[in-house]
This record gives sequence, C-alpha cells and structure tokens, in this order.
Amino acid sequence: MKKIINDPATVVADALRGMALAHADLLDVEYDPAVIVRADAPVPRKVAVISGGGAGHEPLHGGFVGRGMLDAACPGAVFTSPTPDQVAAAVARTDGGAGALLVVKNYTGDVLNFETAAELAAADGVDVRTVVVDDDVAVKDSLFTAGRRGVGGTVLLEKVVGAAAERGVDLDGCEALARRVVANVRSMGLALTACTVPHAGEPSFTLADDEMELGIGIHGEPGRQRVPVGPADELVPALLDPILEDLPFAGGDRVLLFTNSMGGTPLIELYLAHGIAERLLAERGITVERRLVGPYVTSLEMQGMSLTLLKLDDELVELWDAPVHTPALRWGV
Amino acid sequence: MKKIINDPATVVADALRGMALAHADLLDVEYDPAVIVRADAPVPRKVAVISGGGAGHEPLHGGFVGRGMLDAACPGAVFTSPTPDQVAAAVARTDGGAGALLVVKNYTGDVLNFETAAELAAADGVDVRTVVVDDDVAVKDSLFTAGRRGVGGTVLLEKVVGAAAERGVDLDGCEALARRVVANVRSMGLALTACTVPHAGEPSFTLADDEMELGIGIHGEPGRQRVPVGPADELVPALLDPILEDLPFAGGDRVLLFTNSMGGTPLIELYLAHGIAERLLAERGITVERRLVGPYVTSLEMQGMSLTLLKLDDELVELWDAPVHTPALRWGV
Amino acid sequence: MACTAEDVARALRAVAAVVKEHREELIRLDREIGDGDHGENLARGFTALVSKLDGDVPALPGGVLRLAATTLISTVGGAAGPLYGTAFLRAATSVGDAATLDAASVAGALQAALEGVVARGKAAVGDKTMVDALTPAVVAAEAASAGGGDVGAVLTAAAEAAEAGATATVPLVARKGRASYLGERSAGHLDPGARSTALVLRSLAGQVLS
Amino acid sequence: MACTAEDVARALRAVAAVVKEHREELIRLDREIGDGDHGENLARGFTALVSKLDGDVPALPGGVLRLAATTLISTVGGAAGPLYGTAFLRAATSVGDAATLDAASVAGALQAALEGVVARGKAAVGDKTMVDALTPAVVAAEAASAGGGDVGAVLTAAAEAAEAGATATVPLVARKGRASYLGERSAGHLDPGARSTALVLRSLAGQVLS
Ligand SMILES: Nc1ncnc2c1ncn2[C@@H]1O[C@H](COP(=O)(O)OP(=O)(O)O)[C@@H](O)[C@H]1O
Ligand SMILES: Nc1ncnc2c1ncn2[C@@H]1O[C@H](COP(=O)(O)OP(=O)(O)O)[C@@H](O)[C@H]1O
Ligand SMILES: [Mg+2]
Ligand SMILES: [Mg+2]
Ligand SMILES: [Mg+2]
Ligand SMILES: [Mg+2]
Repeated sequence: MKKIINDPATVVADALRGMALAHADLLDVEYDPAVIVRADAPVPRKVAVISGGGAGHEPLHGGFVGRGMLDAACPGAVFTSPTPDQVAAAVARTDGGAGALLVVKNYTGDVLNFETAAELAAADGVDVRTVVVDDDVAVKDSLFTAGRRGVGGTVLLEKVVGAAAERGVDLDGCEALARRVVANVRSMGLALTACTVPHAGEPSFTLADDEMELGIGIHGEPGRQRVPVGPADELVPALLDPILEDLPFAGGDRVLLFTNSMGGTPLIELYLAHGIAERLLAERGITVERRLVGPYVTSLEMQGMSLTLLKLDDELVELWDAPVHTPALRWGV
Repeated sequence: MKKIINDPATVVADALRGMALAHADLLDVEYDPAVIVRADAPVPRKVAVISGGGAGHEPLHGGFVGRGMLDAACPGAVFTSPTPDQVAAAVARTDGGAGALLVVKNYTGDVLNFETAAELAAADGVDVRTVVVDDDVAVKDSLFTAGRRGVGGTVLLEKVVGAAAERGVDLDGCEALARRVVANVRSMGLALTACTVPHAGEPSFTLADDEMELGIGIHGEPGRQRVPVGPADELVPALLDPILEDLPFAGGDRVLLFTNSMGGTPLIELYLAHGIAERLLAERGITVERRLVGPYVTSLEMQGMSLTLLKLDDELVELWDAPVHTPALRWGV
Repeated sequence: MACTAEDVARALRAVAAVVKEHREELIRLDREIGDGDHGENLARGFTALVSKLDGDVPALPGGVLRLAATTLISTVGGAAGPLYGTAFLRAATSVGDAATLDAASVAGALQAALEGVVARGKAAVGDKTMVDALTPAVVAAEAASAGGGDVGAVLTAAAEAAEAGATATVPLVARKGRASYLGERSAGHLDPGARSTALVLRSLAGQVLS
Repeated sequence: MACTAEDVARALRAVAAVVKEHREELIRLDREIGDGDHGENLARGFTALVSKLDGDVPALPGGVLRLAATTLISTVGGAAGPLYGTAFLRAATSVGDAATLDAASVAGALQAALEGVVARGKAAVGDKTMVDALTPAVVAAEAASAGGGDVGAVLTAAAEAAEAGATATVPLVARKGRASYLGERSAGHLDPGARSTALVLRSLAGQVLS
C-alpha cells in the first residue's frame, strides 16, 4: 500500500484539517465529533440538508457543503458510516428552525446510524426527516435483503434539494422533492481495479489483467459479476442498458447524464465514455439536457466509472441550474 | 492495460467528442486538426491566449478554455506535443486582432512544434508571442540541457494571464505578465505509481511496493531519484523544501499554494498533504493567500502529487480572483 | 460465582484485547464479502471503551454495559456500531440495577441483546449475519443456566454455540448487510460479524473462568 | 543508378514498413528514458505519408521529400516531428528540382538534413540524440560518394555508420530531449531517436539496393 498519509487511524482527521484550510471561506470543520459545516450555518428559517457517510468517496459529501447544497456533512472513517453523535451534532449546528432533512445512502450501517441520530435529534425537538437513496440498479431489490445501494444519484439529489432548501422550500416540500428524485434516478458502476482502504493495507479484491467487476458499489466491495474487460463501446452499454430498462427511461424523456469516475479513471477516459453514452441516448430519442462529468462519487483510487441518469422536468432543471457554491460544485455565484 | 477506450489510435479524438458534448455551452471542438476553442471566439480586440500539449494531462489544457482563461487549446496525442498546424489553426480561429500569446511548457517537442507554428502564424500577419513555462525545480537548469520542464505553474499562468487578456491588457502587457509569473512560480512532483500510455500498453516504469519516484515530470517519464516512500510528513517537505530554496521563497512572502494530484491520488490524500504544506509554510512565516487543490495537471491514472508555489502581489491576487468560466475552473460568473 | 461491575469491566477489557488480536482476521473476512473495515471498526470501539474504563468504572454491572453501549455507538460506525451498541444497551436494561450478575441474568442479558440486534437489523437466522452466531448462543446459554450452570458455564456454552453458528454461515448466501450485494458470490465465506460475535463471547467466557 | 521520384516514394514506403515493424521496440526504448511514444509517433507519421503517396506521387524527388516533410511535421508531433520534418525539408531543398538523385546529391541531402536537425534541436554529438546517429552517417555517406560509390553504397555506408553511432549512445548521459531529465539514470539505454534514424537509413539503403 502506497498512500500519501501518516497514520491510517488519523487519516480522516488529517484530511479534514487540509480541507478546512483549503476552503476556509466556505466551511467550518469540527473534529470531535467530525462534522463539516457550511460557514454561515445555521441559516435562519432554512431547512438544513445534511448528509454523511464513510470517508474515501471525496468530494462526496464534504465537497458539497455550501450555499445551495448541503448544510453539513458527517464523514465516517474510510468506508465506514458515521456515528449517530456526528449526525446529531450536525443537526444541532445547522438547525435554523425549519427542521432537517437527512440524506442517507442505503447501506445497513448508514441507515442504522442515521436512524439512531434522527431519534436523538427528535428528542431535542428538531423536526427531522430521512430520505434513503437507493439508485444502484446492479442490486436486485427485495424486501428480504438490504435493498439497493445509494450511489451516484446522491449528488444529484443533494444539489436539487439543496437548491430548494436555499429558496425557502419547507421541510415537507424538501422531503417530497427528495423522494421524487429518488424515484427518478438510477445508476450503475464498474471497476477496472480495486482500491486499498488505509487501515486494511491490502486491496479489497484483486482482478486479473483482463477482468473487471460489473455492478460495484462505492465501498471497494466486489461487484455482482466479474467479466472480461471489453472496449468502451461495450462497457458503456453494459452500464447504460440496465439503467434504462430499470426505471424505465424511454424516448422523449429529458435526462441529466452524470458520468462519474471512481477516482482513478482519468478524465480522458471519462469524456470518452460520456461521449458514447450521449450517442446511445440520442439513438433512443432520450434528450440529455444537463450533464455532470468528473470524479464526484469515488472509491479512493479505484479505476472505474459509473453512469447515473435522472429523469428531468422543468422544476428539476431549474433547481439543478440554481446557484451553488461548494468546494466541488460551483456555478451561478 | 485496462482502460475505458476503444482504440489507442483514436483515444484523443474520441475523448474530444465527449468533451464537446459535455461542455457545448463553453467550447467548440474541431477535429482536423484538433483544436478546442472558446465558444465565443474570436473575441474582438482581445489578446488570444493559446496553449497546448500532449493529451493525458486533463483537465490541462482543454479544461481551461473559456472566459477569463484560454481562448484555445491544442491537444496532441497522449503525452505527445501537438503539431504546428494545430497551433496555427488555433491562432487563426481565435485571433481577434490583438495578437496571440502561446503558452508553451518547456519540453523539446512542445517548444519545437510551437516555434514552427509561431513562424506560420507570423507569416499570416498575426503578432504572436511565445512564453515558455519551466517551473519544475527537480530538473537542474543549464544552457547545455533541455532545461526545466513546465508543470503545475502552467495552470496558474493560464488563469492569471487569461484574466488580464479578458480585461483588455494588450499583447505586450500579457507577455510581460506571463514572464513575471514564470519568474515567480516553482513546482515539484512525485509519483507513487506509473501510468500507462494507451498506445504503449505497458506502464512507463515500475516501482516496488515501497518505492516512489521523486522529481517526476508529467509525461510518465521516470523522475530523478527513486527513494523509499515515507509518511506524508516526509513526502510533503521533500517537495516543498526544494521549491522554497529555489526561488527562494522567504518569510513574509504571500503565496498561492497549488496542491495537485497526478490523477490517481484521491482527494482525501491530497487534502491531507495540502494541510501539511500549509502548516510548514505557516511555520516559515509565509502567508498562503490563495489555494488550489485538485487534479488539474495529471499524468493519466498516475498516483502522485505535485506542489506549486506562486509568489503573489496585489495584481496577481486580483487576476487570480477575476471571473473564470471553463470546464475545470469556474468562479465569479 | 456472581459478577460485579469490576468483573464486567475486566471481561470487557479482555474482549478488547481479543478484538485487537483478531483485527486483521476480521478485516480480511470483511474484505472478502464486505468492505474490509469490520476489524478496524470494532478495534477502534473497544479501544475507546478501555480508555473510558481506565478513567472510571461505573458502580453497577448495568452501568458498565451502558457505557459500553454508548461508547460503541459513538465510535464504531458501520453496521456493527449500532448493532453491537444496541446489544449492549438492551443487555444493560435487562440487568437493571443489580449489584452483581448471576447465570440467569447473564443468559437473560444475552437474550435481550439478541432481541435488540434483531429489532435494529431485521435479520433472521440464515441471513448470514451476527444473528446466526448470537441466536444459537442465546439458546445454549439459557439451557446452561436452566441446567444449573454458573456464569462461566453459561458463557462457555454461548461461546461454543456461537462458534458453531459462525462456522455455519460459510455456505450461506447473504441476505442482509453489505455481503448481500454479492448475491451467490457471498457463499463460501465466513461472515465477519458472526465471527466477531463468537470471539466476543469466547473472550467473555475465558475471562470469567480465569 | 539514379533515383527517380518513384524510387524515392518506394523507398519511403519501405521506411514506413520498417518503422511499423519496429514500432514496439521504439516505444520500449522511449519508455525507458522518455515517455514511450517515439514508435507510435513515427508510425503515425509514416502511415500518413503512405496514404498521401497512395493518392499522388509528386513528379520530382524533391517534391516527394517535401511531401514527407510536411506530412511528418503535421502528424508526428513530439520532438521527433519537427526534427524529422526539418531533416526532410532541408533534404528537399538540397536536391532542388533535379529529376533524379545520384550518389552525390543523396550525400548532400543527408548533410543538409543533419544541418537542419542541429539548427532546430541545437544538439551536439554526444548529447544522446538522433544527431549521434546522423552525424557519422553523413561523414560515411560523403566518403562513400567521394570514393565513387553509387546511391546504394552511399546509403549503406550511412546506415552502417548510423547503427554504430546509435549503439554508441548507450553509455551516454543525455543532455537534450526528455531523457536529459533523468540525468545519470539515462546512461545504459539506447536513444530511441538514434535508433529510429539508423532504422530509417537502413531501410532506405535496403530498398535502393533491392
Ligand atoms: N441487518 C443486519 N442485521 C444483523 N447483522 C448485520 C446486519 N447487517 C450487517 N450485519 C453484520 O455486520 C457485519 C459487518 O459489520 P461492519 O463491517 O462493521 O459494517 P459495514 O458493513 O457497514 O462495513 C456483517 O458481517 C454482519 O454480521
Ligand atoms: N534537441 C534535440 N536534438 C536532436 N534530437 C533530439 C532532441 N531532443 C530529442 N531528440 C530526439 O528525439 C527523440 C525522442 O522523440 P519522441 O519520443 O518522438 O519525442 P518526445 O521526446 O517529445 O516524446 C530522442 O530519442 C532524441 O533522439
Ligand atoms: Mg463499512
Ligand atoms: Mg512525447
Ligand atoms: Mg465492513
Ligand atoms: Mg517520446
């Protein structure tokens, strides 16, 4: 394992210190418990939009804290969901009197810890709602399993709901909007290489030189299927087709296409894949009205990518275009 | 070699197609010869700021085309300088009557090809100036060698000079400013892993599990020295100290600190390293007034980082803060 | 033989030592079908618990168990944090403010812990989780207690059953937790949470017997 | 024996075939002390040249050489693009509008090519570049021409000298081009540009002789 770190046990806190210095104008960082807070929090009478999850997915979630997106993010240890006290502290720190919406990726650990936190915050008298994002079509959904994972769709939800909250939409409205996004967003990813969690010291799985993992999550966990690597013209449909079939998306739909790097895949490959995905969508009569291309929901240094499709309507387009000012996304300000 | 591509021979053009679709509002892309042009070019009476270089360093340079930065970028094949006809086409396409400034990273190939292009453009009656960036302190400078390489400092120069050109500074002024940036910027990088050029199919070098290359360039070329990997508290000074000694930077200086990922190093490590660099600068009484943290000058999927320091004055701060609207850098608009 | 708060604290220190010792093993198991953090998460949590116990040991066994619960909840994270935390919280509630714990109250605490884990995680036996270790452990503990065994016997019976239950997770296809994303590919691997549950019970038994 | 434009075109096709054949070798050499693109760059350039020649072969040898120059300049990139391009451009200028090339004009063209490379790249013998292959090649070509050799003899002498010159780059420490960044670590490796220069001359000689 070669990483630019000192001690695996302190890697999250050490990175937070650098992040705090790099974005002092946007963020306040607290260390015990670890919470990244929008510098001007609490914003009076605004719904606080809060997310969190294991570290190692940067810029998710801390890079999306700021005006027009998240009020706070709670980073757990690498690939480990945060603890309830972090989330409770985030609620306390950002509550502007209009309640808080917790954006939770659907992993057992995240769900359980946020659940406990919501109980703590409710006990403090804050109106807290939870929305669980489960957009990963690689996982078959069922009442008898942990259900689908939350992956790339989370960023789109945070942007859109963050914009609504910034405009003064109330907690009911933010919650309903968040559920609408969840209902209309689908993702799927693949990995060409594994990643190494600092405290584990070894890659989370190993792949032969001609293999890839199809249907990976974002925690360095192996995917559903190990298959031979093909050319980009095969890889992109292998992600896109299951997404399209799932919702389903159909000709005439307007979509946001999010082409995401898992971290180690360079921009040149990502743009290449994005171009193919746009072509395939055009062939089906689906209109790509907005796009996001880059490493936004990562798994440390993992090489791979994911595609996310969000079905758009005028309101979602407007909220997507609304001003945002965070370390990782910025426009309109 | 595992990459999300179709054919190594067409990888740059294929990626350009995706980039054009992803940023249709900002960029026009031409394919033969390959040039990425600001959508509203030519801007009348504005100096055209043009750069280029081998592909594989994305977002450099195409990601910096747009208002307040570059008018055009010429991507060569991966890690291969562009050809003179690309540069000449870029000049022709962006010339607003105020001349063109070519920003060239100091590599023999880039220098020779831009030199030829400048001759072609001059023959067409355009006033063309060339500024060569050579900020890499890892290479000993000498009249009898190829001299220092151009690395991270290039982005800072493109931002600052692009802002000046946008404000209407004339060609003499832009050229003088560019030379001032070159005189005040220094960089150094290290690699933890090598990268694989698509057409080569194999890594450009191999490193043992406990080794790193110190003083790498950005073309997957091996560095000056192969040394054991230490903790971040050793790696960061190994980059920072030679930079500080070189200019030299001293207590009381105001600087922009640019902490750059070579592509494969994740943000969590980059923030961690940035935090250490800021602490070390503070200890020396050097004030970090601006910062840039992220993968901006990359070597495909290489894991590693570089540090760049630019000595600031009021004018440079103002130009850095000026509005910019490109795929990779955006603020103030 | 009955356990005081000091005994419970000593037993938890023993657990912490064993978890630390098996940290790499649990990481490896979790890497195979999860995300490789289970050993690190538990080690972090129990290390934090030992620090707290170094400061001040609550007067009653229930207080010690409650301290374990809150510490694990606020330091472990992941799925295991709330699950282990809830287990200890329910155990604490179950023993109430008894000054010492006897075999019956230990068996009852284990039963309460299991109920808490199931309430939180909604896993059933056969889903390839810690429930597969804890369920037979509770059955065995109750049998041992009903048969007149002391605390040591109860915990030893629980540990043995948990170990068997953990081993039995190997062929299973996971239906809960992160391993469930692997589908059929999760078969053939020992569940890390079941393994850690067996380790915790074995170290509790070992400490009480020594 | 004198060379027509068709002969020059055929010789350049032979060069293209040889460059393609040695593409991987040149990539490997450039990976060792450069950035691994030399073989790819030259292969791309000469392939483009062959396409152009498939369209239309200029009437005069000088025209063919000029076409090679402009094609290489606009397709090769890197250091080798302008250097090879300049070499062919100067060679074209040197042969002027002669209808055929004899031994003396070939030797003169090589001399002009070398001058062009040095003018552009400012490298001296011993800097570990293509100049280390081209310089002895020019000397040998002039000697062969002065001694009455024909075009084949001139090119064969040039190729042999270039090969020796290329081999002699192995122990050198690079002072120009990308390899110079390696300092002492560039010693012990064959310079890719010197190697490709030797290959080009050898394939020209082979084609003319066959
Ligand atoms: N719903 C659940 N009910 C009971 N136990 C569960 C459940 N989900 C996961 N587990 C247990 O948690 C263990 C994983 O814990 P850990 O690795 O710390 O959390 P995470 O999966 O969040 O990384 C699994 O091996 C399993 O035994
Ligand atoms: N200044 C120079 N003069 C002559 N030849 C040079 C010079 N710089 C580099 N070369 C030659 O160019 C070769 C490298 O070419 P190539 O790999 O195509 O370009 P790049 O170094 O830009 O990737 C070197 O092996 C060397 O022979
Ligand atoms: Mg985890
Ligand atoms: Mg090159
Ligand atoms: Mg885990
Ligand atoms: Mg090269």
